[in-house]
Amino acid sequence: MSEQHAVEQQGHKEHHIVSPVVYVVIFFSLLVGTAATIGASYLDLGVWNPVIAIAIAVCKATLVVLFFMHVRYSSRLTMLTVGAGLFTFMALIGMTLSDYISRAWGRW
Amino acid sequence: MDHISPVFWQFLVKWMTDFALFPPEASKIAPQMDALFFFMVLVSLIGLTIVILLVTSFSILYSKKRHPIAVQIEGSTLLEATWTIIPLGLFLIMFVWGALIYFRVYTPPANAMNIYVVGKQWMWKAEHPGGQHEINSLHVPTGRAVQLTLISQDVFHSFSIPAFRIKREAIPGRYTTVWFEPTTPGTYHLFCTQYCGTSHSAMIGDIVVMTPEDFKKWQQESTSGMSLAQNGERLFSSLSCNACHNGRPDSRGPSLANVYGSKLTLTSGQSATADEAYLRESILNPSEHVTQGYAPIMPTYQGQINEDGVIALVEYIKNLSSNYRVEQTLNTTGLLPEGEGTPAAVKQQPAGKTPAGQGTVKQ
Amino acid sequence: MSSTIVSLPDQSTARIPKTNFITKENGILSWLLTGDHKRIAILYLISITFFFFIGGALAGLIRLELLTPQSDLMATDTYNKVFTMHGVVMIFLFLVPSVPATLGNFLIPIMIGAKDLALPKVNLLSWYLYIIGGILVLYTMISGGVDTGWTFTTPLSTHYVNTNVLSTGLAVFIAGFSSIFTGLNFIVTIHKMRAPGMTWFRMPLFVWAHYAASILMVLGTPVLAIAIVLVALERTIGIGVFDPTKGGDPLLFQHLFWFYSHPAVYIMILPGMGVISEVISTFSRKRVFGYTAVAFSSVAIAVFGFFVWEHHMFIMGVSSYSMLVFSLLTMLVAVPSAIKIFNWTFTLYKGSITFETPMLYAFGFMGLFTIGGLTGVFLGTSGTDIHLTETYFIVAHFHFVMVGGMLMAFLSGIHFWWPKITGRMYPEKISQLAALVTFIGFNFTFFPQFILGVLGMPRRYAAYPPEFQILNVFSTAGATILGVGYLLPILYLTWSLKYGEIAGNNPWQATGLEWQIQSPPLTENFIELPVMDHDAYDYEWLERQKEKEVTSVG
Amino acid sequence: MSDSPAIVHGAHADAHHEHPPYQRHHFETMEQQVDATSFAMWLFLLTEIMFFGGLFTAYLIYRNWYYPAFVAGSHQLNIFWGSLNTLVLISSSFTMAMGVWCAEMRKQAGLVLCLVLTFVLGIGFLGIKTIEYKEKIEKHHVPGFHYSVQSFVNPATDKEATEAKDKPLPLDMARRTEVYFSLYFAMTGMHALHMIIGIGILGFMIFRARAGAYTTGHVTFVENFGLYWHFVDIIWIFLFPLLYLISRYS
Repeated sequence: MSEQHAVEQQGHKEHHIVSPVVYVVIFFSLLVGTAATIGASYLDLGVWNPVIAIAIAVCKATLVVLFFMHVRYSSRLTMLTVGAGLFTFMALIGMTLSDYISRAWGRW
Repeated sequence: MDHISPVFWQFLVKWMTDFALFPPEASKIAPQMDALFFFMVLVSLIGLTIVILLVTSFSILYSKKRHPIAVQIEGSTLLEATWTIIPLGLFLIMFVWGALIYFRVYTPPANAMNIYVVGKQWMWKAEHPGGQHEINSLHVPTGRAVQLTLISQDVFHSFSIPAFRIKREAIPGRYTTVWFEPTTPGTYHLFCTQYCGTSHSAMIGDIVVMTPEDFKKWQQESTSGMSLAQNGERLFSSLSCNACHNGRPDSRGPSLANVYGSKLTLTSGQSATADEAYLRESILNPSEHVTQGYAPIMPTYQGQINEDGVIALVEYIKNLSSNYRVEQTLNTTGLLPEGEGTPAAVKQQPAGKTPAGQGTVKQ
Repeated sequence: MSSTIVSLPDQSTARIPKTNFITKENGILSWLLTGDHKRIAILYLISITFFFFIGGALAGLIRLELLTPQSDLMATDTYNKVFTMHGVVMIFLFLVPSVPATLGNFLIPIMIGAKDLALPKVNLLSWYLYIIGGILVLYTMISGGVDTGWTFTTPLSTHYVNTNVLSTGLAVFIAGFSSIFTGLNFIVTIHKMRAPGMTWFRMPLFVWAHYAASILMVLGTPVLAIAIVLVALERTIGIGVFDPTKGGDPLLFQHLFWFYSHPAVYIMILPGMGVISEVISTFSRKRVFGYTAVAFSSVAIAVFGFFVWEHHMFIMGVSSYSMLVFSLLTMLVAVPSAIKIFNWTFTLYKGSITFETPMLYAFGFMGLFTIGGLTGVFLGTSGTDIHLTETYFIVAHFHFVMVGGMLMAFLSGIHFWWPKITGRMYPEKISQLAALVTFIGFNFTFFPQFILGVLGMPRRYAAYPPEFQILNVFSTAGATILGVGYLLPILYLTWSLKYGEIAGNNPWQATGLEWQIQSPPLTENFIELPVMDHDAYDYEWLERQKEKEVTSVG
Repeated sequence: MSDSPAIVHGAHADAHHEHPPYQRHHFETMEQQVDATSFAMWLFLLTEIMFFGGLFTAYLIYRNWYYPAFVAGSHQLNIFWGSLNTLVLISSSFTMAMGVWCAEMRKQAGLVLCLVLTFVLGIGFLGIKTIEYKEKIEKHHVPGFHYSVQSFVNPATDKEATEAKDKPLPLDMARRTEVYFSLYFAMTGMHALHMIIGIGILGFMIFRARAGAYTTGHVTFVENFGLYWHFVDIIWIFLFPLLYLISRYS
């Protein structure tokens, strides 16, 4: 019935080769990120300390995922896969914490 | 055949007399829970009947003999929406109804009579405030809300009374509570329903529900002579708690009189209600439960008192309304420890001195 | 008009095709080193059948012990070991791989028009992992068993038993990776290996169901793996993640464990649902009613399945607020199952129904799974869960879902695709009898357990109060019938390997791609890469196809 | 979904046209094979995320429960070694990425060099980890029977604790440092296990790369291994601040 589905076809996808310059830039960004994490941990920022540490780590991880792991140049499916992983990861952490956080609310 | 039939007959007679299809309803919550249960049974039966009726009638009407050529049908959004929304609605009713009962079962009323239950491999130990100890049985009066404060000394256990329709796990390291109000005198099953090792199936007992008069009589007959709080008082002085928690103006620990149920402000700035769980935690993990204005000098008593001992202490502190007797014991025993209030004072005492070897961990 | 759709070739002339995946190569090594998904499916079929009968024997022992109120047949710790091994074997070595690793392995590539799974070597690896897991379980059994229950509850499993927790844990860990690799392989295959024209909504629902189950395998199983690793570390070197005396929270283990083990229930049942979709459509000669709804309900079950695990812990002292969230989500996950049941029912409507063995098993599935699913709602409802959990009600509930649901579906699928796998028909009459015996025996065995549960009889009890005996005797009597029901198929199916009628390509006149090729199939499945130009379950296409053949031959 | 397999038009299996030698028989095109294997690798990484997910969940809960113990435990870790290890691992990730590039550009010598560098850096990481573990063993900070809370109840006796100006922890909280070290060893141990597996595969790859296996246009294996190696790197990027850098300012 749906012929357009059958015909649907991607053009011959060019295998993207990332230039070494990008790798070098990312490498140095990661080093800067590491220095920033260490530096930030020596400042007393109260509740923001872990937040900043995690934020920097997330940025670094994103750089690695996007460039070293080529997700930026990959298909939607790969991005979807990464997304699904993060979603389930957050489900595990979030739903488990829902118990731990709200235990304190009541005496039950 | 001759020697089989008497055996068979025996079984038959026993089964006829011992046979039950539904457990007795012996608590106030039981009829409420059963109402929901029967509602769900009804819904399930209707649902099942619909499915079975449809399947059988379709099978008959549209069998190949009667209906040789199938008619292709794509589907029907209306029908599908119907059997999405109706079950969803019914399930949501069950969810709300069930949650109401859940909260009722696990929220004890304020005036409930509290009994502590310690689960250990493989027995239940109940401690009444009056000092009555029971193993694998529990005596309760009718017409009175009874709260159980449960804890396990080793693995997960589960305190289940089918006739009351209640069940609660006893967890190592944390108090859990459940409550019930028995309505019918009699003896009912107590089961441990969480698998807990070799003799799991032997961790059973009797729940004896008595009229209030009988219960009073039982209480008098089976008291050990010393109430749980008195037991706790002994421990309180033998562990030198009174050295700091004595209510004197210069004391190093806060006064514990009337502390139960009060709202405390901790050094961390958080506030906490001093309930049983809080009292237990502040004995075992004191550094996180320091009241504002006091130094975190209290040593931990983890490893020095077992759960029975903690229970006695908690019960004692719960009932402490003035520091008069604390100071009295302080003056008479003269057990004013020097230094950091180390448990050395405890160790010097022979274990046998504490009443019935209770409370402290055997050295 | 005959009352069967079976159309077999003329038995006097028909032959099993000379070249097929079974005859292609000979020798034991050609099997043990094969990359052919069909051969691996056969290897799985043999091994899970072996473990099914071990688990079944253990179940028999359990039922025998429970014949009398006292623990007289065996000591309580023996009983504990027996039910633990029964759980471990049945769940990790039978139910989880049952339909996916056998029928799924065999059929998914063919159904989507591929020559093999995307990663044949990984597929073989996952069978070897399964076997290593199985051997470790057997080793555990021989060297003294384990008595933690299949749930490995801490701190019981970490500090309070001195049986073979480590070897069992390792077995579950390894078998878990076998299941991860199977799921991973399916997802890749379904995404990347579909034949031209095989769009997502032209795939058979069997494939959809496996896709959903595979997501759960890939994302859920590793959490079980890490939970087991932590238990092992706690047992061996004494780390303190779950140990309350060191400040750990034993409930955390429950969270991690059930994060996998609740979705695991869907891993087990979803492929079974896929089988039922195929069977019901074929034997009522009709497209599945509301194809998209059934497809999406599989995916919905997979997604929601991740958000309901805490309903196993309602009475364990979790927070009441989070109980509300999980209980509500549990109600939501029940809905897609209800949708499926009604959609299958209405597939029958205006169909042209015949009652061969696979269809009988499918009917059994629908009835028993409806009961199993509805009683699940009793347990997801927080109020009634208090009374019913940890009793025989739970036991009956999940046996209705797993045995009444999954095993019925498995047997239905095995009968349905037996002609495809072996090229020969199973004997129809005796298999119909077996289906009936299974159904009756099943209800006798497990229905009394609902009543026992309501009465309050706790699960995992070697001894019980005498007033529960009559129902237990019923249950054990039923188990004997059930045992016969399971023994019959293995006998007549083995018999049929040699003496069964030649099935031909498409004995059921079914529409799936697997029925358009020879049986047993070639190693490459297709001589020519198929092009899918019609929807799944398009019986009119099949008619046209047959006419074409007739005219071209004529 | 727009990822229906990109199969050549006509869809007739003209199985007889030229296939590269590394194309497996059941794939229609080389592109399908590359796509499928790389997708499979991503799915495998998904399971790895969930595997570590359990540990991160535990970490989050206990860090909130026993924050002072986590601070004190974290101060026991050597920030120099930790930072150096981060550097080493990021560098190895970089060399790995360069290795993939070399393979794609068919530079055999470059590929071998990059793989060897990655290999050496990986070994270096494990070496430093060994130094750290050894110190923990000597100080009885490995959870279990020999665990000692000395450094925490009496920080004056401990070099790291003195340097970090730790205040003595009350005994009950000091005992909770065992939970911290349990997680430390579980998390870094699982990470190190992944490193060891990775290094093993690297060794095999160097061997094969010298024979020119990956520089003929078929780079899937190198690429997929790269994904794995970067993933292990990412785990460390999170472990480092979570374990080493808790409240360093005090």
